Amino acid sequence: MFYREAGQYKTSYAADMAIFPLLQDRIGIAVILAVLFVGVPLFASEFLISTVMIPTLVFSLAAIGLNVLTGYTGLISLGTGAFMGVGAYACYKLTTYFPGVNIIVWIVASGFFSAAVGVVFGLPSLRIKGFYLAVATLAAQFFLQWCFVRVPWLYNYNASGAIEVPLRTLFGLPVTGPNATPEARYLVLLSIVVGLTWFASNLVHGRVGRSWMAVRDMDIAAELMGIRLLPTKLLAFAVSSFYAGVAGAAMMFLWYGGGEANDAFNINQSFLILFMVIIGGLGSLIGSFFGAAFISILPTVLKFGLPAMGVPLGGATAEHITYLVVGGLIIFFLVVEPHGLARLWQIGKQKLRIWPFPY
Amino acid sequence: MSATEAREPPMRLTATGWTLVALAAAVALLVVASLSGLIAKGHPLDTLFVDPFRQMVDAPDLLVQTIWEGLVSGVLYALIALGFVLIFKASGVFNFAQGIMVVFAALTLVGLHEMGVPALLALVLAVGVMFVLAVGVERFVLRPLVNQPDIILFMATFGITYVLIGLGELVFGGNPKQMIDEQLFLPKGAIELKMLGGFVSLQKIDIAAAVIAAAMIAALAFFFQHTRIGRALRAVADSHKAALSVGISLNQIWVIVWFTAGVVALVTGIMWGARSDVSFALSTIALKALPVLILGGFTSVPGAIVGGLIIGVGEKIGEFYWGPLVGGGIESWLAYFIALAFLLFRPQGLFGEKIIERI
Amino acid sequence: MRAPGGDTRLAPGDVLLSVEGVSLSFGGVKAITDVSFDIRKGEIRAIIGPNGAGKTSMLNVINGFYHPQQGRITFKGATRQKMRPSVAAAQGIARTFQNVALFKGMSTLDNIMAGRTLKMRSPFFWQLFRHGPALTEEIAHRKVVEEIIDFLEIQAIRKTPVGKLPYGLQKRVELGRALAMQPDLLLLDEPMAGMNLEEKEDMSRFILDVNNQYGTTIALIEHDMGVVMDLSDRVVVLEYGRKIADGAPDEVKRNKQVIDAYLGVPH
Amino acid sequence: MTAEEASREDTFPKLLARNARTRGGRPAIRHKDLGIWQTWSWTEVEAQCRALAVFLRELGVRPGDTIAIVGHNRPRLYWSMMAAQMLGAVPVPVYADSVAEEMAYLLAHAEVKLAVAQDQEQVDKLITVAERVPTLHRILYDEERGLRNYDHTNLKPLDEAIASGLDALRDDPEAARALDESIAAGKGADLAIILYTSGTTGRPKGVMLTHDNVLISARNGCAFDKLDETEEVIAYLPIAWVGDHIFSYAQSIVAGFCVNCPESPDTVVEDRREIGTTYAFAPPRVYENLLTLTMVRMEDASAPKRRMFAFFLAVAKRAGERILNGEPTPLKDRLLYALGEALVYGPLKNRFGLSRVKVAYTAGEAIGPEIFRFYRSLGINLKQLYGQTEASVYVTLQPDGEIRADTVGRPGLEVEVKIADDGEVLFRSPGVFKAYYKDPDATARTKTPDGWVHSGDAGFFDRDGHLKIIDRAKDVGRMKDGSLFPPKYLENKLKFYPNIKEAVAFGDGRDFCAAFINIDLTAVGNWAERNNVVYASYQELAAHPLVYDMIAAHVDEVNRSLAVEPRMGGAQIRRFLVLPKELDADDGELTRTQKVRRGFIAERYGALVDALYSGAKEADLRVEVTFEDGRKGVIAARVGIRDCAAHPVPGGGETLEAAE
Repeated sequence: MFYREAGQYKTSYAADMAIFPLLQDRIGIAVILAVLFVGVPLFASEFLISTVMIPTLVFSLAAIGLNVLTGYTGLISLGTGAFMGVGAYACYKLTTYFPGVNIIVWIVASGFFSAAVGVVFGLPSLRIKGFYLAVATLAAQFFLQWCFVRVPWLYNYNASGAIEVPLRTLFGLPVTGPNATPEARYLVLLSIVVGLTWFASNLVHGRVGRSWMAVRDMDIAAELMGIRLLPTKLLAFAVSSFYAGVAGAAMMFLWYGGGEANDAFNINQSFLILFMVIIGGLGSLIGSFFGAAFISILPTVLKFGLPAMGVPLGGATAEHITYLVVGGLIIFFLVVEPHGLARLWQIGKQKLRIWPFPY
Repeated sequence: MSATEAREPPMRLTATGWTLVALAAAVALLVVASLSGLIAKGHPLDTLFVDPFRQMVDAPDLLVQTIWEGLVSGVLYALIALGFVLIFKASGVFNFAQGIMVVFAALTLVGLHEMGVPALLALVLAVGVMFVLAVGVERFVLRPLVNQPDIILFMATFGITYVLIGLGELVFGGNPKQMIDEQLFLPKGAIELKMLGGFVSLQKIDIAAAVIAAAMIAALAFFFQHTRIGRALRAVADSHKAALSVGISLNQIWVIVWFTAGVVALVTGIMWGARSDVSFALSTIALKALPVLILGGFTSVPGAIVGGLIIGVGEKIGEFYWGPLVGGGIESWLAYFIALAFLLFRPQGLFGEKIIERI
Repeated sequence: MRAPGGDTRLAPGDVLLSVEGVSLSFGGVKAITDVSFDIRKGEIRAIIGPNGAGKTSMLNVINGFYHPQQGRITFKGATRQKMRPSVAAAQGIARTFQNVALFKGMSTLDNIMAGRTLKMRSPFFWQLFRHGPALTEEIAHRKVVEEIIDFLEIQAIRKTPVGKLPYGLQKRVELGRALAMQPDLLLLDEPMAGMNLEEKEDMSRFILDVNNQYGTTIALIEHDMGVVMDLSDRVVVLEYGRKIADGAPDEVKRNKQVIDAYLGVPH
Repeated sequence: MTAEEASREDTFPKLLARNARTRGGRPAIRHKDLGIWQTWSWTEVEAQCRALAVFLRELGVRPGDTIAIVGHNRPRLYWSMMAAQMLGAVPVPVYADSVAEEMAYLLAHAEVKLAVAQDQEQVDKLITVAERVPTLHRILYDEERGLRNYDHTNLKPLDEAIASGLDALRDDPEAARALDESIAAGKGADLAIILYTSGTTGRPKGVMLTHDNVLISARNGCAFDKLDETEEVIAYLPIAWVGDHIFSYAQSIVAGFCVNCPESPDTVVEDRREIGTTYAFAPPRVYENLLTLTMVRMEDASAPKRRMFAFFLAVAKRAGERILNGEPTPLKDRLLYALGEALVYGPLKNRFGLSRVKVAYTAGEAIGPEIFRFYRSLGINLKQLYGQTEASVYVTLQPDGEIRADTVGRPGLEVEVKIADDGEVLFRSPGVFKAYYKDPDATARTKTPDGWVHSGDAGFFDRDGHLKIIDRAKDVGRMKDGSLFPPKYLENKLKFYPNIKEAVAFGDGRDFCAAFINIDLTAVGNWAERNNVVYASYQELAAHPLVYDMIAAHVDEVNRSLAVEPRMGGAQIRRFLVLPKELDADDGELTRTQKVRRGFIAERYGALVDALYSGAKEADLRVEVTFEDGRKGVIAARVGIRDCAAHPVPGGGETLEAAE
């Protein structure tokens, strides 16, 4: 309906291969970014920022990571949580040893550590496929989780066994630690997410992305075309874990502000991220955001929804009902749209483009 | 499963062969070295590779005890894996919920009894509940999701998990419960065997567990070999059309399979509940069934049993003799590494059948 | 699109690939038994035979997907017992499949672009920014791909997901993907299976055009004898994994054994 | 346009040079090729054309030589025309889809020395007809695909030709000088092009147009609609047709706007949308199909959307044209229309690729009033013009603000029009052609010594001096009772209904009028779906009684409208039948421009015509048909015939007299 494609012709391949070839889309993105960078910090309540926006962003990052692996390369991983943990601890250690270096540098850098770990646990993907591989990634999950508990060096021998996020500043403004404002943490996080998302979309639209999808759709054909399977898969593991790692670090330093890491990075986290990816839509970056948003908004909704349904808040029953509802929703979503929210979005967009025609 | 597998038998054999040779050589070397006193006691290599074996030799009764413990937990792993294999064979669904079904079944049984239902009736009712569950799953999950990609169905079982947890705790409360063993005429106490210059104590319940498990497996075997439905189930594992030709609708088959898996879960739950107590904490231990699956192959019943025993014994020994060296708790991941080690040599699992890749 | 620069040493007519005494079996089951033949540069070579004669297995052996227990394969003068498919591809062997093996989730354009992967070198770093070398490379290869799209007359479906395409077009896209590799040897596994008359004629035209436009050597498996006789310069006939005849189409057609084994058998 | 300007740039080569000078950087032509719009600026185009000209000159092309140009709209083909004109040679465009026979005759008649072909298909045709065209000794081609292994002694790719031309220009100043001279030598009075008209009867005639003819008409056309260098047109109509030559070649060079060549004939709609043309031209057929498609699609839309669509179309019908014509309109309607623009009209125009249209023309045949109004009510400035090859297109056109569905407007700039006593339209203008190539008799028959041309169409001026065409003069017959019988007029009235694709009317010298109907498969097929009418083939559908009922209703409406029109009351259709096959150019039933060849059809389907007048209820038909792949087949069918009631005629005819 809003699309006016008439007159939008491409005279160069660069223009034709642009990620947003349509003017209207470019405008849309610009608006969204403006809202996120300016609108939200100015007008959104602290509650909204810290209970919805920040979690959404962190999860989006992790979801993008897993999507690279599962959605684009077709390798199921149940170890995302652990890889996030690696990032968190790496960042913790780095900033303890080099307090001088800006925390943002370390948050991003910690991705490389989880990337390395990811590659190691990706090696079995040479020989095994499908759910066998999925279960194999559980090895990573449990082993790393074990390390997080049993290797005190990781948490600087804190009595609590938890990561204690130190105060770190950017331009004199505290961005991590107890007295960092949600706005500050949000903006830092947002910048990281936007940057990394841009990288991700560049990757998946180029040679790398094509070889990933080739391996996903028909690995034999891909191999017979000279796409070497192991390097391609390992690269996917590396990139995926990198995003997970950064997400983990961001989670600890910009969201939780420390805490009992072992819970944050346990198996359920892995499943939750996988669920985001699937609800959002396999093989779609925008889907990762939808999935993340859905999951991070759900608890808040239930928190206010359940009392409305007459269930006492906080009580054990509330928790049980939450479980019930979430489980039900998962199944419901899968039944309604197995291709995820991204597909719905896509359909809607297409409808707008061909409006008023139905097809 | 994997292309590489199919098309280069020579290479695989050599690879395996060499690795084994290398291992053997290494062990021999170490033994020789330590005996010849080259590696002093307390030397890291010694503590890691020689000392544990020395302990085994020194205290064989402990070894036997450990192995027995391992075998017993192995049996329980095997039972969970068994239920899983049944479902995977017949409906190709990676049923993540199997572990939860165990707890849910046990919880139902105990819960009903708490509500004053006589034990045996509770048992019958619990069976009934598992049937209802099977029907529900078929109607609300499998039927709408037929022909969806595996990962979607997998996520759906993840949803089922949540529902079961929520439901179970909502109805019967979240606090741990005692299994009603004597009401079910399960033996108590232990038998002390004097052997190898020491004592080995066998819990009667464990023996019972072993016996019942054996009986149930036998029953299942009979069911599959000699009943029409059983044959249909076997057929469906090969091809859905074949099953239809037997004259049973796919939907019925799914119900039956999930019901069977439910019953297996109930038995497992009873056994397990009798050893520890009944709560959803068990469900994480239930994840142990997964490495058993990679080991045994998703589609092989004997694989599940043998795999279960190997994992059980393997991790007990590992935990007992090597665990202390690294701070213990390695049970949580050792199983996966054992499985992975096997996997690298047999990507399709111990008993999984070899597939020749065609294009 | 220029003819593949791959291998300049060979002149048309020289032996490009030779298969010597190749045998292949899967755990006892013999798929190919002691088969030898050669493919000359620039020719169209047909491999025919009844179902299960081991034709596809033969192609799989040639591009390194199966590894024969005995026999040697010499390609562009280099002899090897077995090699990984990706290496074979790198050496200039491209291939299409009996039942289309396209990348279902991708558009026609991306499928063919994927065929260029081997030739793309720009560093990962630039891929991140999709600028500098990465972009120039992407554009350069896009040009080549567009030439192919133009050549195969599939402009209209350039950006359609291949999953949505009718079978005939999918086959065409797959050919395009193979062409994108600019191979020295192009293996076509039943390129016209399941096509109607018109589609078959188109496909034949494309195959011939590929052969004389780019001078690509082609080895193809085909059931439609008419097509085989029109297209191919030489034909090798397999039956139960053994070679029973080899030569020009018309002499093969007259070969008694062949008539019994193949033409006799209705398909 | 001032006199001395005209004298300075009185040929297209000179104009091209001017464009290269004054707007060298602006895009001159685009071609969707290899997935993107390859663009050439005026400077580049000039360079290319000059190079090609030099090459042609070396080939021995001399002033007065004729050069055939065969293919679809491709930049290099247009450049070949220009290159030829630079040398004073005469380009002769040929329909890309013309079969070898037509081509052989045409090339031989035009005595072409050299042919420029688009691709292998055309080259093959040329080679097959070569020995029947003794003068033809050279072929240049644009697309190399499949031609690599041809014998290249007399064959050469255009890009090589241009390349060698460029070398020549670089190395040899002599070549450049010679070229400049021959360009400078060109005069407005020189022959610019020969366009063969696909006459509805007899052999095609070569219409000779001078630079003055084409150039002045083109310039007047631009002036009339204030076209400038910012326009975008899409060149998709046959290059051999005068319309395309004026709109896509002459006017582009005169006004300096950009011409866009589609990727392939079947991507035109897509490509038009991408470009968003500002100056569009299409025969009524195109607009009809577009509208039919729209309605068919909307049938499948959700109910609320359909209602919304219908509502706003109603608003547009009420207010659209008034707003477009700048007439006073109630505020409520203006607001509703604005809303509609956002919800329906805008998106529709976008889908049509007409969002940016400044002026769009339709001509060649009458367009259905409903269709015409539909587009105008959307805010598309669609206008009609009446033109002929012999006039370099422009005879009459509709000035902004004076748009009527049923007239073709006022005489264009510098054009005089008068009506002969027998109702035939005569015109005189600077665009009037020089003569028919090698056909003095035909020329004499058509063109009077003092420059008046017999259009061959019958028509009359209405009260406000707008010309109204009823039919071909020679086709306007008389029935037994002496009343007028304008077949085309009837056929168009019938064709206004989306369900009717073609119609052929009979009645000359008969007691009453009767008609063949051709149903439109898209529209009727969809109608059938909705009314669950099952059918296996076009033939079956055409014979279906319900279809007959539907058509009968249409015919009855036509009769009602005829009854009240001046001198048309007698021409009401009393019987009709629905043909079991689509009329097709491959069977010679339509011309290449898709006009029905009535005479041919009358004899081909003689049996049916007789049945129409014998009063029979049905008739048998056996007729040979040509399938798309060229194979022949036979269609046999029993065709039903329907009778229709006539409506009473109020004594009338004043309008016509009043106008004369």
